[in-house]
Amino acid sequence: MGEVLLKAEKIDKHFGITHALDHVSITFNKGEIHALIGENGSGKSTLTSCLTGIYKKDSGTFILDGKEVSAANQVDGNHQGVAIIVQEIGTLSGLTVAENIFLGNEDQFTKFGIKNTAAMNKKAQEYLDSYGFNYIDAAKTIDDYNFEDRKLIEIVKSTYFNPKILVVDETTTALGQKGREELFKVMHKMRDMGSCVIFISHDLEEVIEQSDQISVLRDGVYIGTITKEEATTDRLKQLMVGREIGNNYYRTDYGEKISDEVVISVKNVSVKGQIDNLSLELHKGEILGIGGLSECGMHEVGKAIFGASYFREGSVTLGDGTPINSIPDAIKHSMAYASKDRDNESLVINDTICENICLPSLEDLKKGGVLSGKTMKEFADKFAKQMSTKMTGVDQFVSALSGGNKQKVVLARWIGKDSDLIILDSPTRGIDVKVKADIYAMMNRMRKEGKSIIMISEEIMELLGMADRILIMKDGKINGEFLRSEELRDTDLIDNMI
Amino acid sequence: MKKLKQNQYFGIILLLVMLVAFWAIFKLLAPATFGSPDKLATYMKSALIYAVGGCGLYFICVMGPFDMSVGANIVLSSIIACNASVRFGYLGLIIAPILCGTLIGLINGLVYIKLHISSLIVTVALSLIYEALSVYATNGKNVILDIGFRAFGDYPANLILAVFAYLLCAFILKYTKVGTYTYAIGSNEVIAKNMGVNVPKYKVVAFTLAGLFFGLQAILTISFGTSMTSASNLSSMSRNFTPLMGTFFGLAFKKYGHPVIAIVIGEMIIQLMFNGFVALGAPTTIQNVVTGAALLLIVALTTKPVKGAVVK
Amino acid sequence: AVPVAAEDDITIGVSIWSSTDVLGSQCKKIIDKAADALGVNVMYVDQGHVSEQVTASVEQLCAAGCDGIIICNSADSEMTSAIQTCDANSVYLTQFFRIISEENSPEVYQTACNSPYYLGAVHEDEVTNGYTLVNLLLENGDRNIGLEAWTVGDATFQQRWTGYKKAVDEWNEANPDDQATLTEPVYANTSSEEGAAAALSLYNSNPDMDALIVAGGGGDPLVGSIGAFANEGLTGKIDVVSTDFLDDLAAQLESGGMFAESGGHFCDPLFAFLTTYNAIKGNYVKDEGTFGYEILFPYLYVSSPEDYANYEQYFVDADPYTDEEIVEMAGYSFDDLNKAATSLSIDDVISRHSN
Amino acid sequence: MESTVKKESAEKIPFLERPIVRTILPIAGFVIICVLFAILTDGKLFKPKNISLLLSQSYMLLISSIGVFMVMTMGGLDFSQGSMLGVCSIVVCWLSHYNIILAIIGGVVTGGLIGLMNGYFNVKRKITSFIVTICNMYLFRGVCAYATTNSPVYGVSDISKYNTLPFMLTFTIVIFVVAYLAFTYTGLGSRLKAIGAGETAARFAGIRVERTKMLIYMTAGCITGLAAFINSIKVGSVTSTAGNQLETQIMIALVLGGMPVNGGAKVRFYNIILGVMTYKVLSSGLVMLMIPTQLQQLILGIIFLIEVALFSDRKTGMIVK
Ligand SMILES: Nc1ncnc2c1ncn2[C@@H]1O[C@H](COP(=O)(O)OP(=O)(O)OP(=O)(O)O)[C@@H](O)[C@H]1O
Ligand SMILES: Nc1ncnc2c1ncn2[C@@H]1O[C@H](COP(=O)(O)OP(=O)(O)OP(=O)(O)O)[C@@H](O)[C@H]1O
Ligand SMILES: [Mg+2]
Ligand SMILES: [Mg+2]
Repeated sequence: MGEVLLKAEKIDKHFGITHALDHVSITFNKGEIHALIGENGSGKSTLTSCLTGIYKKDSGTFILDGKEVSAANQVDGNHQGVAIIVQEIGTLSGLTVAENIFLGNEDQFTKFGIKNTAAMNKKAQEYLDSYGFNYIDAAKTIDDYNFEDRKLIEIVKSTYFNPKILVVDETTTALGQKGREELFKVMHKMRDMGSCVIFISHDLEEVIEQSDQISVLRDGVYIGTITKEEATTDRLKQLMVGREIGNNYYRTDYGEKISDEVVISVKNVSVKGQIDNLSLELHKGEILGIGGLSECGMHEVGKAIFGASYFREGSVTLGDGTPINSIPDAIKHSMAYASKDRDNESLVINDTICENICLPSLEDLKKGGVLSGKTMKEFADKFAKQMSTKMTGVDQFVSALSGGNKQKVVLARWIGKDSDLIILDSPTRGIDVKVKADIYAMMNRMRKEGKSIIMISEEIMELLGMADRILIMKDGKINGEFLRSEELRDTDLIDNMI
Repeated sequence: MKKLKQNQYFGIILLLVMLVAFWAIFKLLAPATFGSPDKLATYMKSALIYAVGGCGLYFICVMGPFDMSVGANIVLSSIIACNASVRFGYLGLIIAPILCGTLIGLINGLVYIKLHISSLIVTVALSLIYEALSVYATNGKNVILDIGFRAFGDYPANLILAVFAYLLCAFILKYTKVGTYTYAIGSNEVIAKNMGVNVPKYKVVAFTLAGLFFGLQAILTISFGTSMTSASNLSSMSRNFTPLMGTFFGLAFKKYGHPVIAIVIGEMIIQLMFNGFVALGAPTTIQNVVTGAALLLIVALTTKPVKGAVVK
Repeated sequence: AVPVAAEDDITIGVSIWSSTDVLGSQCKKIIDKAADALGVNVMYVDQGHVSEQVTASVEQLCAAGCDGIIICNSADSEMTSAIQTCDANSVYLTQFFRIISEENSPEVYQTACNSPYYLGAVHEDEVTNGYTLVNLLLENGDRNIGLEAWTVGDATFQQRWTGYKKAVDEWNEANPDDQATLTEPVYANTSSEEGAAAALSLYNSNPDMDALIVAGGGGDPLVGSIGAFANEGLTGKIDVVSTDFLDDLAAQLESGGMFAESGGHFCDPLFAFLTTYNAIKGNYVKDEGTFGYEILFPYLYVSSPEDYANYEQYFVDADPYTDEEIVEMAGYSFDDLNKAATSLSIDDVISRHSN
Repeated sequence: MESTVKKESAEKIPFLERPIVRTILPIAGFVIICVLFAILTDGKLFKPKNISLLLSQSYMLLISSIGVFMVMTMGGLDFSQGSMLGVCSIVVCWLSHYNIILAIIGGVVTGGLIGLMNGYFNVKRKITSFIVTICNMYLFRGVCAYATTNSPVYGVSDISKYNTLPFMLTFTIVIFVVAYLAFTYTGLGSRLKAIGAGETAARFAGIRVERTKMLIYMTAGCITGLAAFINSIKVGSVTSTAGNQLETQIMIALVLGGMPVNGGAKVRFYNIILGVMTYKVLSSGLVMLMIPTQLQQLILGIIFLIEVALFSDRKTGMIVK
């Protein structure tokens, strides 16, 4: 065990009623990757946000190398040696790559208030090259680069000054294979330089693989720390949830015969730059899994089928041949879609739970052509409760809900609409095991009721566990189809992804 | 063509083409009475005044907020300038409006930030107040700038001052932190904040800077017009639009870089049209129609509609 | 709490385009003077010549409990609604600077006649005003006349324009071989820099322009135009005439920046005020079905520094009427009042005040 | 730092942020203003005859606010209202010589077309409504001026016979009832709010966002057409200045009524009536105090600031543009 680098002492934090952190004390050592895990809402982000100056802690101290750190904001944090890579996009379009990298640190290039752009670009380029990202041009505006590259630029931005502490908060979920590789390289480099990487992820395999030590939070309370060697996924789950839960929340049945009644058939669908002439069929009562690397176009497939993609070519039809060319079409024919991008596409987060649940069903809720607020409330309440959503009431704003509960609202909406063709894109992304279990159970129930589900997911285990049939995509094309079986191994799928 | 589009001067070329096109049209229609060099020079007299305001407004609009008090600011600053020139001569004429304009900008910014209300509302409410003050500042006479202090109303002084303003604007945008942060906030306030940009502070800075430019415009305005009357019932609002038009050009051509040039040429185009119509002996009332339409089309042509983009 | 008109004493409302611009504040000054002298309350509403605000202003003033209202409306038709409101609230109404045109809007005129509360109008003969100014130019040898107006479609401007055209046409009739021209109007709103721009572009488009009419606009466009010409070194080359007295008119006439000007009509509302006052008092009773009291208010013309020196002494520095005179006039019969108004001239004031 | 502190206090739901308080505040504002001026004017302001006078000043603003209200609910802005009213009034007056019904229809259609133009550039060409509507304000002010160059456009002589309390009142009330029912009991309100709060998400919930937006811009225009009819029968003619500053008045009124400027979930229909009446009481109250107009304006500005400072909702859309 290396020597102590950072001591978090009795960190306490409230958000109004929520006690996000309850006197958490953890020590982090030099030269280690220290994972921080816990259910959603357990306080991981809050802790690290307090450290890096995104939030302000109520009480407690962070001791870094013997002296206290208290960051006013991220840049201030950087100057004190702590950096964070957040989950969301952290770069600003309209600015050049260099301006992004040095945002908030211009002063080093500023003389008498004049900014030396040339020097700044040169410096930025040096850093980019040193990370091996020399194909990125520091002088160009960041808009010229895709999501993946912008993430890499962020990594550079938050590590070029060799912080003593680097926080990586749920970043991997946002990254594709390539991105992850690069990220892990950087993390290891930091470790070898004697810094400490605080690594937050919901992917337990990944966690065990990458980290030396693993600390667990539960409901804002520090549970304990175990070493990589002691760690198994089950052990971690138990620590996180506080009780034994086996692997059995996936469906257990195998070899059930899928009806050959086709309910959706997709023919030669293309979406420029995303899907390339793809055809597939969904059968009644089937769970069709679609997997692949996150840029393989699978997320667009969901949109394309739901009639949401702009400039879609090819045809999407129901069993009876009715074409689906727009979202209203789709909804009218009882299709449902839960997007990967929950906060922007699935939910109007600045609106109430009630409105969010009722929106697609407004017409159905009319009594004699009249829509009354009362009916809406009752309707929303019924299904929110049915999904056991944690809320103060249906008038609560969705923005105040936790990720998992947000997802529950999304599902409540479509169950309320009583859809039988359901497209779920990354249904359990950033959601804890309990909620996960609920969602899987629900999917299974629906399947039994003869509803058909398309599940698009980056989590291989989930695909193996839930799908009757799995399509693996690569470069916008289908690259392998697998039927449900116990013999099926994740490696089989991965081979077809890369 | 693709290649040309890449070129960072594409925007400017486009603008110049339009400028020449408009000039050519009117020149054809009214060869005798329109568009000889000396005439162009007089057209540009008012263009360069409004462009200064346009530069100021650009700082605000590029960040997202708006300023509806431009007119009130210019009226009040011009009056102050005129009164000051009586006592302190040219010194007063220059310093007073700059101070007044900047102060008003600062007040706008502070109220907007502190009250956390839409800048649109704040600046309308404050315009009411500034206008009232302008009445007190004139007590019902129209202040007239003394014949001795009108240098900034004519070449070369007006050109020098205006060009100074343009350069200042371009410089701040390109070579200072303020410029970067202005764009950063415009791009995404939340991220900018997390990156340690003091968003409220730089919003106030932008409003204050804008105020400074309106102060400069006031100097040119009073020098060119040589008199100013107090405004009331938001009549000063009508003064918002000509600078705003320039700003729209700036925003529309932002992606090509060089917004300042866009603003200046934009204002020139507008003045060109005004004088064109006079030269044609056409009723100048349609000038508004054409200006509005032309502006709308130009903005439409320069913005590429992205399917599904959220546009408020 | 606040000095709200008690029920017994008289309150007169003033609906004016602006009580704060140059002409507006002169009007306000003389009205306030009269109000003080007669112990009457006045309240002002600025309506900016925006039709719907003109009608609303009358409603506001009625609501505020005025016994009478004097109004400078922008279009005749507004008066229908204004008169209806006043009838409904039994409030007297008198126009100033304006009169309902019998031929253009006969129905409105009829409404006015039928109303017991519409008292009449004090107005200027704008056609003659325009006619006179242009003739001054023509006699001075100017042949290419530029026309600069303020906002489009303003009633007063329309009439002055008629006058300008009348003069030019008559001249061209009389002198076939020495034609005069008048340009299309260029609108400069009410700001000096727009005035300057308009003047310059008129000059650019008509290089041999030798005279400019600035039809009005509250002074600023005129000042702007003169300033612009001064910058271009055109002072004296182009004869500028207008109908808004400038504060520095003396200097301008001296330097040739201004050629001639008509004005001094800011006393017009005073007579509308006195008419209304008397009607409220019950002294003036309008005959059934007639239009009511009409005063044709004279313009003063100034074309030399000496003229202006007097004007300044007797109209600007001092007021053309003393409190005593106002009180006295308030006692006049309408015919006397009318005589007093129509006879107002610089000499008239001199004769009354120079001693 | 400061901003995070602000965020935290926001979490503690201070008194002013409670939903119930939020709904009460604008009403309270209105009541306070009324009481204040009732006292200052010794109750004059609320004599029966004055109420009717107050109303008659408000009809046009009331009606034209409905359209803008809907546009703002969707997160848009509409500055073309004033010029739009001008142009519509011209059409109404012109057609009134043929047939009054035709005149109304004409006004509505004209407004609708202008609205469509706003919609096209905002929705199809993706230009922010602020820019579009300001350009159109400019453009149609020009049209208005051009049409009135030589003389005002007069309505038919007896047009003002409709200018009576019963007619005006019923006309306005009918429009309001229709608008209210449409907004509240057809799901229109929910849709518009959703669009205002999150366009993309609204789209994924099956709302035809583009079509709805277009429709609303057009409807706003049509409603302004109706306001133009009210204006015409009151004024009887149109001059180049008709409708000047109307857009600003509407905005001030709506905001006084507690309307969040960027629209969204917290919009309430009563914002319209509350706002317009507050604004009108305020402006006519100030006239009665017999203070100089510039002082009136000064006070109006200050009261306006105070009202919005106290009553405007800071929690919706933490980012304030
Ligand atoms: N912005 C906020 N406002 C109010 N409460 C918050 C906020 N962010 C977090 N919380 C509270 O703090 C607790 C911890 O939140 P935090 O984001 O740290 O959870 P987490 O462990 O990061 O969850 P996840 O794994 O989904 O990121 C949450 O349960 C929530 O109750
Ligand atoms: N902006 C906010 N305002 C008020 N409360 C919030 C806010 N954000 C989060 N919360 C509180 O935090 C809780 C969970 O927050 P957070 O999103 O950090 O955890 P989570 O990852 O969503 O948990 P899970 O995904 O398991 O639901 C919510 O139940 C809510 O009460
Ligand atoms: Mg987190
Ligand atoms: Mg979360």
